[in-house]
Amino acid sequence: MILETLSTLFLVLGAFFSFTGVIGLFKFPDFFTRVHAASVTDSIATILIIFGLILRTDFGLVAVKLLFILIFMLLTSPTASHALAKSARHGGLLTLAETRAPKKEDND
Amino acid sequence: MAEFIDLVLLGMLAITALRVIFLKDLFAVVMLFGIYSFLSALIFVNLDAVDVAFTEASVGAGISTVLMLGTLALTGRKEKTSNHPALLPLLVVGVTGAALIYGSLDMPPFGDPNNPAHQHVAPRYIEDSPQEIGLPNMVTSVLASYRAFDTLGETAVVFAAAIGVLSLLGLPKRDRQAIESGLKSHLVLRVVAKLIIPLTILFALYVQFHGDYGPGGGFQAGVIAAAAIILYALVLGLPMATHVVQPALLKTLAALGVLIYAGTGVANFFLGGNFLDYNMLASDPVAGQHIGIILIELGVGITVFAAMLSIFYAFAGQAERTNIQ
Amino acid sequence: MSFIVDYYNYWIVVFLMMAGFYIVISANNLVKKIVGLNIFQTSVFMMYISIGKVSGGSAPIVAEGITTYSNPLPHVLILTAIVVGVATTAVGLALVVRIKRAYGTVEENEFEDKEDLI
Amino acid sequence: MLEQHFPVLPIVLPLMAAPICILLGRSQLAWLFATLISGLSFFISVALLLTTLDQGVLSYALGGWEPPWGIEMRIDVASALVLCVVTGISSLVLVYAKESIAKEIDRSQHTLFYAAHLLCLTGLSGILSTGDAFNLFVFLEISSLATYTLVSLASDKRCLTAAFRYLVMGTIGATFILIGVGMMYMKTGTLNMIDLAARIAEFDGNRTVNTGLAFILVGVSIKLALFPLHMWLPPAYTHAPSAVSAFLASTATKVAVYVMVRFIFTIYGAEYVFYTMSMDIILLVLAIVAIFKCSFMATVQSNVKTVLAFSSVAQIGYMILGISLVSSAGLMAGLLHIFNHALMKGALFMAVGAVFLRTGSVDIKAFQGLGRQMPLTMAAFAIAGLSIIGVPLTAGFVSKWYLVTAALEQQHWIIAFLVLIGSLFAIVYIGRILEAAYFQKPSEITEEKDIKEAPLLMLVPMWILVLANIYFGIETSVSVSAADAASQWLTQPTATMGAAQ
Repeated sequence: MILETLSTLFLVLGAFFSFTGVIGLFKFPDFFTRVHAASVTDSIATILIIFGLILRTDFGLVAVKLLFILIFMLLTSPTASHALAKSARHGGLLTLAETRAPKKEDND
Repeated sequence: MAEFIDLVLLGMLAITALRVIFLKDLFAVVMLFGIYSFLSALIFVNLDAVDVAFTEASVGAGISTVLMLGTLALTGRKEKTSNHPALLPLLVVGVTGAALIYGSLDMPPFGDPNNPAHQHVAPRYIEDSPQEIGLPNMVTSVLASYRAFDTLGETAVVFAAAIGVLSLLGLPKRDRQAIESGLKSHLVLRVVAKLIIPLTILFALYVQFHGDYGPGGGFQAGVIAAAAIILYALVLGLPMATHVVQPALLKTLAALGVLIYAGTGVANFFLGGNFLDYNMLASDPVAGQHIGIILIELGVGITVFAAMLSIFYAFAGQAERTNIQ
Repeated sequence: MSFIVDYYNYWIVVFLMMAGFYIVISANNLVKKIVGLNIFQTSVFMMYISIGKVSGGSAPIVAEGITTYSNPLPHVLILTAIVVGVATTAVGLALVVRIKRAYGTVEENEFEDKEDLI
Repeated sequence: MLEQHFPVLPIVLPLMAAPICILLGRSQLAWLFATLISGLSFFISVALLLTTLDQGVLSYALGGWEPPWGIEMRIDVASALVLCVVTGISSLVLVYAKESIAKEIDRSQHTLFYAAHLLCLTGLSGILSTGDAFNLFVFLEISSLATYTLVSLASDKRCLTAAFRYLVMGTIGATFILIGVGMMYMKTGTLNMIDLAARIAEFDGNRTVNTGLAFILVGVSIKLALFPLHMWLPPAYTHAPSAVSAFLASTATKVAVYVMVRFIFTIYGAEYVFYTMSMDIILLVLAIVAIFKCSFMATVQSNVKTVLAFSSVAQIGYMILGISLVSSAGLMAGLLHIFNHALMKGALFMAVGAVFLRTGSVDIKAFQGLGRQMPLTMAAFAIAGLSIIGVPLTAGFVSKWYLVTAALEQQHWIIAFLVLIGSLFAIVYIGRILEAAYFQKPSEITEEKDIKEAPLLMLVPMWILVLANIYFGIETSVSVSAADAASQWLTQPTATMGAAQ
């Protein structure tokens, strides 16, 4: 009973964080902030949801598999965000501050 | 509840498909296609087709998308506006769609256990296959034994595709000077990739040999193993990858896989059974079935791995060539 | 009302099929045509999987305490069909790459004017 | 001991030979091996035809699982007859291919060519032998994928767009067939053809079953290039390598016609398709339009391969015409024309390939004066051309004769008349080429070169087909009795078919 309540709490929290991530993805002004929003919330949401799910299993093989998935996600997802941001930077994309800064100089 | 999830996912699919129609940026189109595949994989899970979902996620969303992106790198990412009159396609689609809706009016209700499809043929697979084949995964039983000839055809299709792509694009040469063309500056990526690639191959082996008990099998395993090498090629560069897994070897492997499969079938001729009748492979029919299924799944896995990887090599070799020029 | 509940799945799938079919025959860019073909085929796969669903059933892998299983046969057919689909896609894309190299374009209207394709 | 496995061998032999060709790696070895395997399949097919003429039907349960749970190979006279055509033409084309592809295909791709050819043969034999609707789709896709590859192997860049168009159209057709099979499965719960037939007979005017039929017919029509869905065919046959054109023109579309016959007669039942759904009117009109429109198109082309490609579409019209006459005689004429047309189109495309080998062009100008420079090739072309027109003592005459008789039998005077008018067009388009070859001076394309006769390896298969044209034009008993037995078998009610087992 306690486990179930705890698990529900985790799942709802996880869903909430994913949701904020999505809002960030849409509302943030430039590429880097958007990647930031998506990747940070993604990690915490994954942790919460998988823990929530583990609490619902009978702690056997399924729980171990879920843990494996968690480790895998924690390895790959930030790496993917990192690679995205880095190649965007490499490709010449500027951050918001940088794009504004030279404009001011032009005006001056 | 399942119906509600189904409806939401279908709605998302519809939006994705509509977006694809109107977008002119092909890069976005391909990405949306990847999303479309993942969403349909979710629908497959929701409709109890876990094996299909697994395949769709690894093939539709994985391999197809990678190949499409590889093609876009060579052909440019903008679709030009067409001056085709859009009326005729609309008319054709309208008529076809109307015919389908008309046909759907007499369809058996969705999910009803009394539908003809669930009353004839299929019950035997559900009730008897665990005894006749001895495997808990009915999909594997049907795929590898009852309808093994379809699967042999499927392997032949993959082999034919590999032949087609090789004849069109050719394989990259191996003995070229190994230039470091990978993502050298991406240190994090390289470290993580090196961590993940062995795990992926391990997972592929698990899927290959655990397919009898859970979702998975030769096809999915082959694709996952190929994906591991593709990741290697993406991060460390194609020349490095061709050093590890040589293109010529792949050609041999693809051919061998088909031969293993068909050879298993032919072996039964000489043991007194029909083509692909594994009952003869051991003294006990169920044991024979098991041996047969492991063998043919191995054949499928090898061919799919080799074919998918050589197709990727062919595309990547083209991209590399244009980069150098 | 039960009418809609019985068929909504098939109708949306028909819509998806037609969206894919429309992309195939109206798109000007060859890569987009291939994407359309894939969407068309994936939607047909969904129709098959819908046929196999049994309400209240579970995935066709024998497990304790489960009595109703969904129909495994459509799953097997679609596994095969997915593979056929990716094989066609690979050959089609390889052709696109070669066409780009030979003609310098992958837009249908651009080379149809130059070449008498009949 | 292997005799009991004959129904599956024409599929398994080329399927296993294809990867072995890749492993062999050398062009010469692969050629020899592929030809041997194809020839072996031909002999097995002939044995199957003799057995089926004798015993009716052969059923082979794959994996030992009895139908409808497992997949069944089901060979009757109709499938064995077309199987003989396909494997026989394949063997001859392979013999012919050695010299032909040496010029047209890059040397490094020869083994790939042989492997793709064998896979195509696998697919076609599979379509012909299988008794399972979904299995048919799988084999259709094997043969199609191999065909796209074969078409795109030519050195002319236009083969690429032709192959792409073929791929898109072919995949749409296959997907339509998949939709149709799905609808049938939904209503019946089975995929085995005989089982399907028994269960579909219980539905009368069911909307899902009708739509399934419509989708299958449209899908197959794309594959067999029925007017107006034929637009992929002329470019594909024109730009493919000559050996590939010869093989495809005489087999691929014929197999698609067979698929249509199978679905109409075995699964749905002729009565249902023709009387309840009135499909015969639609097919009849399309067939006649195809004959006239495409025969006319053939008369105005300057590329000889395009002429022959359009002629193929028109000839497919004759086959469909025979089927849509809704009689045993009409169906028999259609099946006979499948057989005879394979003989003549194979010979014609081989002759054109030989001309291309020597002159480097297939434009009608290249044919000017060739009657003297390549007498044997042009004689073969002339005889096969006369066969297309339907001159007596050739195979073409026999099938046209039976077609006209079948039409007259049902008092369709106009149709009989239209068939004869259609032959006039054939006189025009074949006549133009023959006139150029025999009555015109060599053009600038051929003038300076020293044009030699085609090599022996090309002439022999070409002349085997030409002689077969004459043989089956005079000694008609073999082909006619086989086609007759096949049509008798197909038009009988399906219920007795199951019992005959």
